[in-house]
This record gives sequence, C-alpha cells and structure tokens, in this order.
Amino acid sequence: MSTSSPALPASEQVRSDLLRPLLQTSWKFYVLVAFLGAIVVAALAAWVTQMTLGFGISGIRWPVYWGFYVTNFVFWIGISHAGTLISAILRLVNAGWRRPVTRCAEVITAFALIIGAMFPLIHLGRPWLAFWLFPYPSERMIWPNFRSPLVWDFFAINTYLTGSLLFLFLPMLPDFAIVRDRATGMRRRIYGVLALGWRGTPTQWHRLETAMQIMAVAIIPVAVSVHTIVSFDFSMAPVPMWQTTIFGPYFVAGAIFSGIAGLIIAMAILRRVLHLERYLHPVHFQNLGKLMLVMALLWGYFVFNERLVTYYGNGASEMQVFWRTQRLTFAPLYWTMVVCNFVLPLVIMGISRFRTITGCVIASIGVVIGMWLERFLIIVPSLGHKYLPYSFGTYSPQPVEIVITVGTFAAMTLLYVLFAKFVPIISIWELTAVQHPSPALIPPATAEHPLGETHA
Amino acid sequence: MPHRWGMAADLDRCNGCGACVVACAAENNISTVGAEQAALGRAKHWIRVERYWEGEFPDVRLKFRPVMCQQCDNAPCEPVCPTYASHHTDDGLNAQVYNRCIGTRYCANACPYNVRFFDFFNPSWEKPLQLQLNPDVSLREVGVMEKCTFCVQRIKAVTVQVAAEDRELKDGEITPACVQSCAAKALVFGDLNDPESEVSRLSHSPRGSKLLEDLGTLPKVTYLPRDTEA
Amino acid sequence: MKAIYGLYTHGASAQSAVDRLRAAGVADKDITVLSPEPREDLALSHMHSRTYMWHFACLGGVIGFSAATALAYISETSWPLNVGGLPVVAWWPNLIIMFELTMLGAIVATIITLIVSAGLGVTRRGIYDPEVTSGSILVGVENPPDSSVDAFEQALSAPPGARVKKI
Amino acid sequence: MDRRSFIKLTAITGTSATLASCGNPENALIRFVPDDEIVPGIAVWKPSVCPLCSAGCGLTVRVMDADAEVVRNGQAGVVRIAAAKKLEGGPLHPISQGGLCARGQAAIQVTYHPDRITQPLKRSGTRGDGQYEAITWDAAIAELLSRLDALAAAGNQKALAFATRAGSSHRHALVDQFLARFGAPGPVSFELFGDQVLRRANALSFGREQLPTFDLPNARMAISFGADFLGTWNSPVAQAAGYGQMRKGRPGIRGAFVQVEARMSQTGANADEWVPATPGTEGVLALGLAHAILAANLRPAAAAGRAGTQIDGWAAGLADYAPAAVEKVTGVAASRIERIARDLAERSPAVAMVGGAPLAHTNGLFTALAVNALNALLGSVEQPGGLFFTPRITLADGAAAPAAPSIEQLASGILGGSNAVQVLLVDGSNPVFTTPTAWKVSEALAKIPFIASFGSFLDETSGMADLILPDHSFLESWIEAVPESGSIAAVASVAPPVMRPLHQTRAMPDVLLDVSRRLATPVALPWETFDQMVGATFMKLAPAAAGGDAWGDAQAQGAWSGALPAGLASPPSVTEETPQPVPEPRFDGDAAQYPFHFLPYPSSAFLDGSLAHLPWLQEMPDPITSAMWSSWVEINNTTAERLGIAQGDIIEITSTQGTLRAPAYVSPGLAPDIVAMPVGQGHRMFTRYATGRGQNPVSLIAPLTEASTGAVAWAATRVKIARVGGPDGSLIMFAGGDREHPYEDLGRG
Repeated sequence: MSTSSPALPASEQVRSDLLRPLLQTSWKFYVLVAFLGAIVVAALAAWVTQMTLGFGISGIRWPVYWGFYVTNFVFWIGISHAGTLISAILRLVNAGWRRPVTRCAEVITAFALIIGAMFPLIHLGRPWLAFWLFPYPSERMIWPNFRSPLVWDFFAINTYLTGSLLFLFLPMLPDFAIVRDRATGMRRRIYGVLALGWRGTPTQWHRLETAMQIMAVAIIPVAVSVHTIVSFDFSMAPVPMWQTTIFGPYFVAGAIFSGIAGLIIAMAILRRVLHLERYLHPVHFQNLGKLMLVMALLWGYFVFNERLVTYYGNGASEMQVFWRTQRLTFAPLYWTMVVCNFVLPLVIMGISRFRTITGCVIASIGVVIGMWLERFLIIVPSLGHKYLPYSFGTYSPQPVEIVITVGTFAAMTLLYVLFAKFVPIISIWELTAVQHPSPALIPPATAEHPLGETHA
Repeated sequence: MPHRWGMAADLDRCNGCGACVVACAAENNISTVGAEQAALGRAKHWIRVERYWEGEFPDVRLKFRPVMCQQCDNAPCEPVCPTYASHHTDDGLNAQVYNRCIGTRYCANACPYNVRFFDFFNPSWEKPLQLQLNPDVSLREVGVMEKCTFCVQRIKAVTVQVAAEDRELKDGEITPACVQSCAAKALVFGDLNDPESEVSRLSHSPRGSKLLEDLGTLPKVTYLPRDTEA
Repeated sequence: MKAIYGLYTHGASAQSAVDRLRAAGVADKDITVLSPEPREDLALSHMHSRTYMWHFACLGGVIGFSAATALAYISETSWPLNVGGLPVVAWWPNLIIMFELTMLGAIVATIITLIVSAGLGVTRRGIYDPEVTSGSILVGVENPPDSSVDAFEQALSAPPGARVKKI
Repeated sequence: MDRRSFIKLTAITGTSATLASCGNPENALIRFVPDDEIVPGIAVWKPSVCPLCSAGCGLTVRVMDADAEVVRNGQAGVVRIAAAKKLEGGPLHPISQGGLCARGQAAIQVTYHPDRITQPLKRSGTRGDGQYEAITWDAAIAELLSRLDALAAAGNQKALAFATRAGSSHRHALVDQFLARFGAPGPVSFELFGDQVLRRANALSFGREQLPTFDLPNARMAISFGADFLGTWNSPVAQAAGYGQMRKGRPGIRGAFVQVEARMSQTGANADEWVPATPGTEGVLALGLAHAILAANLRPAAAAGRAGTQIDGWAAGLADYAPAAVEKVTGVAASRIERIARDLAERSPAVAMVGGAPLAHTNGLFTALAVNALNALLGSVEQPGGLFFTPRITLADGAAAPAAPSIEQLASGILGGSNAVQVLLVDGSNPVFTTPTAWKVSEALAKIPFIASFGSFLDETSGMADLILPDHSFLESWIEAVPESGSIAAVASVAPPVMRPLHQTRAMPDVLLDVSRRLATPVALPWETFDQMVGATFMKLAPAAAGGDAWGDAQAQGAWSGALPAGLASPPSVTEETPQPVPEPRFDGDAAQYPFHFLPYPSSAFLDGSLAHLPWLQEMPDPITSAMWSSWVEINNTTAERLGIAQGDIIEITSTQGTLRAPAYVSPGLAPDIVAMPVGQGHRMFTRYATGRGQNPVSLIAPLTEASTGAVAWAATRVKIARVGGPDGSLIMFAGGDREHPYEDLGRG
C-alpha cells in the first residue's frame, strides 16, 4: 500500500497542476477562443441564413432528403459514446487506470451530445416548430406520434443527455469545492453555487459514490439504447441497405469506436497543451488503443456481415446501392472508409511498436474520418438509389452545410477549451483518493501494471 | 361503409404524353421552381411519367409508367412522422397535413416510391400567375413536405355534394386532375369498396399488379402492364 | 453557531481524534468529519447512515415507467390515428419510450435522493474550513456544550499534527 | 385549409413574399367595386377553345373569384374578378372528349403570364432591341390607320402583308376577307411543322386537301410512318383517346400498332414494333408493304383506286418494290416487311398514318402518296377503322384574297427588291424563329418600313414591330376554331369570353373590324363585331334538337357538331394532275463530310417553340429524356461511345448552314447515323422564361424544300458532330436513371 505511487504526484501537486489552467490564462487562450468562436458564429449565421432564405440553400434534394446534417447528427451522437459509456463501464469494473481519463471522456459525451442534438433541429424544414416533438398537453391533443423513430430519438437523447450531464456534474462537486475554497470574489461565489455546498462529510462521499454507481448502471443501457435508436432512424424505413436487424449493434459498436478515437485525440491534445504528462501516460493511450483495436475488428466484422448478407441476398435494389458504393460513384469514399476504419487501426494498434501516443492519434484521426464517411455512405447512396431508377439522384453539399459542419467541430473544440478553462479536466479528488485506497480498491495503472492489477 | 379510394393505371393506354403532370401542377398549386432549382433536384411533380429504356438499338422499347402517391394501406411514410402530419384517413388516403409538418423529411426517405416533395423555399408566383391558384388547395410554406393527395379537395367537394343530395355516389363522379386530363383514359379513379366500380374491376384484373408489391406496402394504385402481343 | 474542530493532515491522526471524541462521550451523529477525498481506508468514513438510494432509484424507475405507459396509452387513444397500418396502441414502439422514461426516472430519483440525503444545497451549513480542500481532514463538534469544550479541545489536540480551532 | 388561411397564405406569396402581412402592399391599394357577379368560393364552369395548336380542342374552364391587381383609369387597385382557374377538356366536345394535352393544360398561363403585353406599345429603341413605350389605343389605331391610309392613297394596297399562323377559323377567314377587300394579297402563313405536303397528297389521292381523321377505336391495326400522333401531330388529344380505345376499348380485341421512324418519338415508344427505316425511304417501305400485299394476293391492286393511280407502277404490282430491294433501300429486313404486310392485310380494318419527318424530305409528297395508296389498298379510306375527312364548314362568303407568296418568296422578294412591302401585320406567327437562316427572313423584315404586331408577347418577330396592338387572351375574348380533323362528323368550336380582360388589350378581330371601318376608304365588311361574324355561320347550322338554336347551344357547350346542311360544306378539292415520282431524297451536305442525318422535331412541350414561354411546360419533364428547361441533342449510345461522348457532354453540331453547341442525351432510341434535336428552345427574345435558354436547331436547317409543294424539307440536312467539352449543367433532367434494372450484371463480370 504505497502512498507515493511512482505514477502519480502527491496530492498538493495534483491540485496545483490541475488547477493551474483555471487560475492562469495566457493570451493564446483568448486567441484560440476568438478563432473558434468566429467559426461558431459563422456556422450560426449560416443556420440563420438557411432559415431565412429557405432550406433550398443546402444541397438536400429530391430524393436525397438527408445529407450532411443527418451524417453529422449520427457522427456526433456516435462520438458522444466515448465518454459516459466508457467511463461508466470502467467505473463499474473499477479499472484503476480510468481515473485521469473519465472526466475528459464524459465532457466529450456532454458536448458531442449537445452538438449532435442540434442537428435534428438544424435539419428541420421548420425548426421553429420543433417543440411539437415534445409531449406537452396541447389543446388539440395531437401529441407526438410515439410510433415514430424520431420521437424515440427525442426521448432517448433527452434521457442520455440528462444522464450524461449529471454523470459529468456529480463528480465535479468536490472539485468545485476545491476551486471555491481557493478562489476569491465573483469566482468564489459562482463556484460556491456550483459546489452545492459540498463539504466532504462521509455521508456526502458515500452518497456521491453510490449515486455514481447507480448512474453508471443506468447510463450504460441508455447509451446502448441511444445509438440503437439512432440506427432505428434508418432501419425502420424500407430503404435498400437500411432495413436490416444488424444496424442496432453495428451503430453502437461504431459509436464506441469513433468515441474512443475522439477521446484519444482529446486526451493527446490536453496532455500536450495542459502539460498533463504526469497524469495521462502512454499506458492510457495504449489501453484505449487496444480497446479501439477490438472495436475496429468488431466494425470490420459488422461491415463484412452487412455486405455478405446483401451480396448473397442479391436483391435488385440492395445491389444497386451495393455496387454504387463498392465500384461506382461512391467507391473512392467507401474504400477510404475501409482503410481508415479497419486497415489503419489494425496496423497501428495491432503492432505494439506503433502503439505510441502518436500512433494512437494517427489511428484515431483515421477512425474519426472513416466513421464520418461511414455515416455519409449509409445515408446518401441508399437514399439516392431507392427502388425506382427514374427517381435516382445524387447529392452534393452546399456551402451552408460545409460551414455548419466545420462549425460543429469548432464548437466542440471551443466548448472543450472553455470547459478545461473553468473546470479541472481531470477529477482532482478521484486522483488524490488513489493515495488512500480502501482495501477493496484497485491501484492505478502504472508502467509496471498497465491494467492496474491488484498489488499483491 | 366508408369509401376506399383507389386508382388503376392501364399502361396499355398510357402513351406518356405528360398531360397529367401539368394538370396536377395546375390543380394543386404546385409551384414551378425554375431552371436553377430544377437542376438542383427541387422540381416537384406529384405525378411523373417514368420512362425506362429496354434493349438496344434496333430492338429497343420504351416503357412509360405514371407514378404518383400510391396511397398505401401500410404506408411506410406514416409511422415515421413524429407529428402525425402524415397519417391514414378513414377513406384510405395517406393524408399529409401541411400545417402539422415540421419538415423532418423522414416520410420522403421512407417512401419507396419517392413521390414526396419538399418545399425548399416559400412558393412564389410571378404576378399575375398567382391568379390561377386553386383556392381549394392550400399553399405549402417553406419547409414542409407535399405530395399527391388524389385531389382530396375534389373528393371532398363531391362527397359533400352527394351527402347533401342524399344519394349514392356514382362511379366516375370524382376525377382527380390527372385522371380528368388523361385523353387515353389510362387512369381510372374510384371507390375500391364499391365492387361495381371500374377501378375495382381493374384492380382485380389478373393483369393487375402493384408497384414494388414485395415491400408489403399494400398500395392502392394498380398497374395494368402493357400487353406485349403484337 | 459555535464549534470546535481539529484539522489533520494524516488520516491516522484524524481517526484518533474521532476515537478520542467518542471516548469523551460524543455520539457519532454529533461528530463532524470532513475529508478532501473519500477515505474508505479509515473507520471514520463509515460514520454514515444506511442509504435507500438504490430503492429510490428503483422507485423513480417505476414512476418513469408508469408515466411513459400512461403517456403513450392516453395520448394514442385520445387521438386514435392510423399510421402505416400499425395498431393505435403499438406496444413494441411504446416499449422504447417506456424504457427511456424508466431510466430517466431512475436517474432523476437518484439525483434527488443524493441532494436530499447528502444535505446538498446551495447554502452551506455546519462546520467548514477551506483547508479541507487543501488536503486536511476536519474532525469537530458543533455547538459543543460549554461544559465539554475543554475536554473536546483536549481530545482534538491529542493526535500528532493537530491544529485545533474554535469558532 | 379554409379560405381565410388560404388568403393569408396567398398574401405571403408572390413578389410580396418577403414582406410581413402588416406591410402587405395589396392592403394599401384601392379596392374597386367588382364588375363580375360571382359568389366567392363557388366555382362556375364555362366552355372555351384551346388556341395553342390547330386541333381546336374544346375546353371547360373553372372560374372562381380572385383578387387581381389592375389599373383602372390610371389608378392602380385591386378588384375581385371572376378568374379562370383550371382548364379541362370539354367533356362533350367531339375532339377533346374530356381530355386535354399537357400544352392545353398550360394554356391558362398565357392569360396570366407576367410578361404579357398589357397595353399598346410603340417602338422607342432601335428595331429588335425590345425597347417600347406605352401609348393609348386611340394613338395606336390612329398610327395603324395612317399607315394603311397611306398605302390606299398611293394605290399601293398590295404592299400590305399579313403574317399569321396556319389554321382554320373565323379569325383566319376575317383576315382573309379584310385583305381581299383592302386589295392586299392573302395572309402569309408559315409553320415549320406544317402539313402542306400531306394536304397536297390527300388532295391528289382522295380529293381532299386536308388532314385526315383516324378511326382508331375501330382499327385492329395501325401503322404510322413518322407521325407523332400521340404527341404533337395533327389532333393529339382526339388521337390519344382513339388510341386508348384501340388498345383496350374492345373486349378481347387489342389493336396492334407499328411505328416507322428513325428516332423513337413519344408515339413510337408505344408501338408494339418500332421500325427504324433509313430517313427519306419511308415511302419506299410503304410501297414495299403494298407490294407484299399485292404479291400475296391479299388485296387486289384495284382496291387502291385513285390513290393507286398516283403511284408509278402500281397497276403492275410495284415490281420495283420487292422486299429484297426495299430492304436495301430502307434497311428494314425483307422478312419483316412481308410479316407486317400480312398483318396489315389480315388485321382488317387497318390504317396507315404518315406525318412528321418522312414528309419533311425532298421526296415528301411521294412518301405521302405511297402511304395514301397503301391505305386505299387496305380498304381503309372513309371506312370504319380507317381514315376519314372531317366535313368542313364554309366560313365566310366573299372574294378570297389572291394567293399569298410563301414566307421564303416574300423574304427573297423584299431583299431582291421585287416586292416592296410597306406594311406588315403579324398575328400569332414567329417566322424569324422558325424559318431556316438561309431564307433571311429577319433581314427582310428589317427592310419593311412599318410592322405592327397583334402579339401578346415580345418574341423574335414581334420584337421587330414598330407598333404592338396586344390581343386579348383566348379566355378574355370570343374564341372559335373549325377543326380540320379529329372528328368524323363536322365540328365547330366556339365560346364567349370566360373572364374580363386583365389588361388594356383588345381582341384582334375587333381591332381589325374597327380599322376596316375607320379607314379613309372603309373596307366593307358585313359584321360589326367578331361574334356577329361567328354567329352568322352558326345560325346557319342545324340545331341539335328541333326548334333549338345552334348558335346558343354551341356557346353553351363550346362546340357544334353534326351533319352539315347542303351548301355549307366545302366541296372536295379536285386535282387532276399526276405528280412526277421523286423517290430519291436529296440531302444537304456531303455524306462523307457530314455523316449524320439531322432530325429536328417538335418538342412535346413547345411544339415549334411558340409555347416556350409557359413555365409549366418548361418544367414538364420531356416524355423521352425527362429534360426540363433545356435543349439537348439525342445521339445513339453506340455512336456516342465511339465518339467518346457521355451523357450531358457538350457537343458541337455543324451543318452547311451553321453550328451550335448543346448537351448530349445518349439513348438507344435512334439510329446510329442520326442526331435529333427538339425545336422550341433557343429564343433570343421570348419572355423571362424562354429568353436565352438552350439552342434553336432551326438555325442548322438547310433551305431544301419538298419538290412539289415548296414546304421546308426540315429533315433533309446532314451534320457533323464533335465533342467540345464535359457537362456544363445545361441539361437538366428530372430522371436519375434510364433503365429499370441498371447494373444488374455488374456483379457477374
């Protein structure tokens, strides 16, 4: 039972390291925020323009009525699976190495979900009526149609968003208390409010940990359900290559896959920018990289399965889409996706020599690109080649969609930067708690014990 | 017994002239989108005459097939709509309530026939073209889906009239604009619940088939293929 | 409010202070312990009442489930529209709504239980010292009877490294 | 949707779409007291007549209230008018029989067109630049009168020319009467896709100088030589109705249909058998069929009667037209010729039709005579299931104007100085757009000192006018037609105005009558108004019921049909001459240098281009290509592959007359040595919807004419083609795919 684990600095050091970004601000921060903010403002302006001038300024057309927006929706909801799901699983299995990782993962969830949930609004023809999805008792009693997958989405995303925000927020309470006690003036008041009067009594600690356990138990099935329901948006419609039972697990696996990739990228940037080398070790990246390798294999298995079944079934309309993605118009995108999602992670993550932080980041960037393409290739070729060839059509995005898409990446980064500025990005109390493990707890991951096995 | 509206398209009569396409636009206030938007795939034709080449020169044939909303009994467009904008009426029509539509365009994706069209902009008519607009048909605002209604305004007008006169509906009394314009009488409209109606007779013809029948959408438009015997 | 408390940098000292207070006749419920992180390794951390949070979470789930069932059933039957040949009350799709609201109910109930049972609120009550968040464990007694203040002070000062404060 | 929300929605549309309802400019306008007695929301149906082609279909027009922005006494305001809302085929009309073609459906946009000329205009810029200033009707008519009076004063009445569309109606009769009595030559009518050749052939073969009517409902087989009778030719609505009946109107009997043409038209697409014969040899094929029938003794040669005598060697059994020989000329297999011939003879009654490109060769008359003889041989002339000639009503008594020169002669006369036309009146005709460049019609018109147009739109010809006297639309005026074909019984369509005029326009016949009275030397026409003239004819017709009133009934129903009283029917034309056979077509352009036949054809939407200004028709997908708002060049797919041309690529077509560039539509539906192009687009000036859109293939047509009638041989030009670039987006197609099962064999390769 070592109180001076070689992996982690002493508690005071932890606190000062992790609170530094909150208390010191360099000019680079302002430049970055201004830059990202400008892109976000441009994206919002693009959306307002779309609402004012009409949806026609987008590239959506008959019969490809979903394009970049829904691709982005599925993509960001997928990215959101990085955090809460991973962190909940790791919490439940009590993987010691999770401690520095969980919060930066959960933040991804919260923000990616907020951004993802924007897209159903952005893509609405009449976004000002979006509240009709909400089951409020209207005078005419036409409540939402519970048989519509979009209403399922509404409920699932709301539950997941609520859960994820709380899941993120709860372990922040003790950290807010830390900041509260070190800050002055206005800041002290704000963090005081955020800390909800946290003191640190045994009851509070116990209740918090119990609540986190319940949340972890609850959030895992919700996370699975969210992406299954997102897949239902497609698989409930009789569209070639959409109506398949594999979509649920396929989407969940893909979501976790892209989520891990997103997390690795975020962690690498945090490590570099906030100098968290002492907290985010290569071993964290290696562990996540191994997880990503598993997901790459799973993804490859699902794609193989999907393609084989289609090929063998040889249905005329399915084969339309099949050939269009594999050999015709969409082939370049399709094979790029395969390389990014399968070949690249398999080579980099599969060979231990390449499983460095740099290697993980390269593979992750590939996966993020590949998974975005995967969603695009699920949506556009199928919609463009639906049964009656007379009604075939193609889609190409217009500036408004590209600006909004770029804007969401900027928004994600901006929110992340601001979050890291105002909240310790690594849970301080969870790290310091490591130094006083209860007999039941498992020590953190170290170079010698990469998975955090119990010290004998 | 409620009515159950259906249509039959005799492809041996249809010659592909396109009169139904313009008749539909005229009756239903379908706005013309112009060349630029048409090039972007925004033209709205609630009814279209599909044409498919078969064979190679000189043994080449061209097949015409008018396609409008098939008014499916198991319509994939309906359950996916979150706001009930798309739902089934008692007389078997796939209603599209423009005022309830929030523009998810999900119904259009779910529709295997691609007969649903989105209003990408507010409709506009260069004055005084707007004087032609049919006051019985609502105009569709930007952001809503629209589609063939079997000219529900004509159905309503006649059924209300028939009820007021307290008599039975005569077969052929109701004609959607496309049916009315068709010189070759390729399109027949009527009540499928009336076993004596022309459309019932044609729907039960052994020649008849439904479009994409194997999807199980139970369309109410029957296609009678072109005979091949010379 | 009056209070007397000691701050300890070592867990063993804090535990010792608690033990001494107990010996001085203070009931567990009157001893205030504040720690900068959960100290499951120390006996003082287990001075909390049994929680029914799991039960409340389940109850929340049941409420969510019932609400979803009622919401789906009532709204579907009060406007019985046929869509795509599905039944007006279609339980398979409704199960999704029911599942999501069950989970939402459980999550919300957990949070409410946490806030209520952990005494969380925007205003802070009881003994507090900012040094707690700097790594010290606080052990103290609120509103000690005037007669016992000295005894408590003695008990709190005894462990090594103790810093005792009175307010 | 109820009325209230409708009105609200209409308020947000149109040019005021961006303005909030509170700032609706319509609310600021004065409301005039309505002229019409109309119950809001209640539809009334009124008869009318479709003016867009010469078929003369009857219409029934749905009329309801609408708020129109009008100018009254110089004050802009809003008035509730009875507005036409929808056109349908007249259900009781013998030609339209309740149906209506796409063009007829769109005709309502003529009335409400945003670029309609709303009041008399006087040219203010240079000729052809479209600059005009508004003037009053009094000034406009005074200007026209002064020009005509000047001619009369100089005794130079022959220097008045009148250009109009071909057709048969009281309007034409009135123009003819006016010109005759004024002392001017008859009207110059030119139609690119006119049917003079067939009329002439019918006069020779059957003694009837008119287009035939086909009794398709009773036919058991139809063979058409190039006639797009379901799309654009003759009386498409009546023919489509008959076609439907022929196919499926009789229990157990389905009429067979063979189409002979080198490029599959919309009509050809419906044929059971499509026979691509070498262009210009269709007549040879008809005689080959006749030969096979005669050789097999399926019919006696004498059955052809007078039509047979028009054909060289008919009585001898057409020895030169043995199937093997015909195969060499036409490219149609001998066995196929024999089979079709046997079918024609056995599936009696069978009817042969001819029209379109086969008659637009230098040997067109021969082709028409050959098909006529085949028809006669089949025993289908004036027989059930065959072809008929609609009895024609004599429209107006009086001296006919002397025969007019053709537009080609007129132009060359003006340019050559032999015909000093001083005043040209233009009504509904656009020869600048539809005549071959080599005729130099535009240059000739530029030399005429004064041109006045009655047109409702500024097109290439009206745009050269010095004075524009805009006509009412057909819905705003008395409209009538005396169809030449489409009904077995005699028919005359007529209808009173459906609605009040929207603009400051006047009906051209009434303007003409007004002018004739106000000339310094008045032209004595026996009618005060146009409807008087029309009524005079109808009052002579037999009423449907005893004691009835043919004039009143016709107005109520939109048409009169029945047996013609003696003396009112036009007599058959008697032509005794026998034409010289011209079986060999001539082509412009050397076959080595210009390897492709160029086949312009009337587009389904615009016919010869006169309808390109209607947005509904611009946006209607073409039946074959699905193209909208476009011009295109059809090219055979194997040829395209050989030349490296893909769908939408821009190709350059060059004839001896000129060159143009247009996107390619690659299709299997035409012979490898043909490029086809629809006529209709390529207007230099024709409203906001058609101006500058696409290309006009007429500019490539060589000035060859059919040998004996002088009609343009518009299918006799040869061209060469070259790919000049990739798709430029100018080919806008509605359809995504051309085949129902594309790529189905991709996986097996």
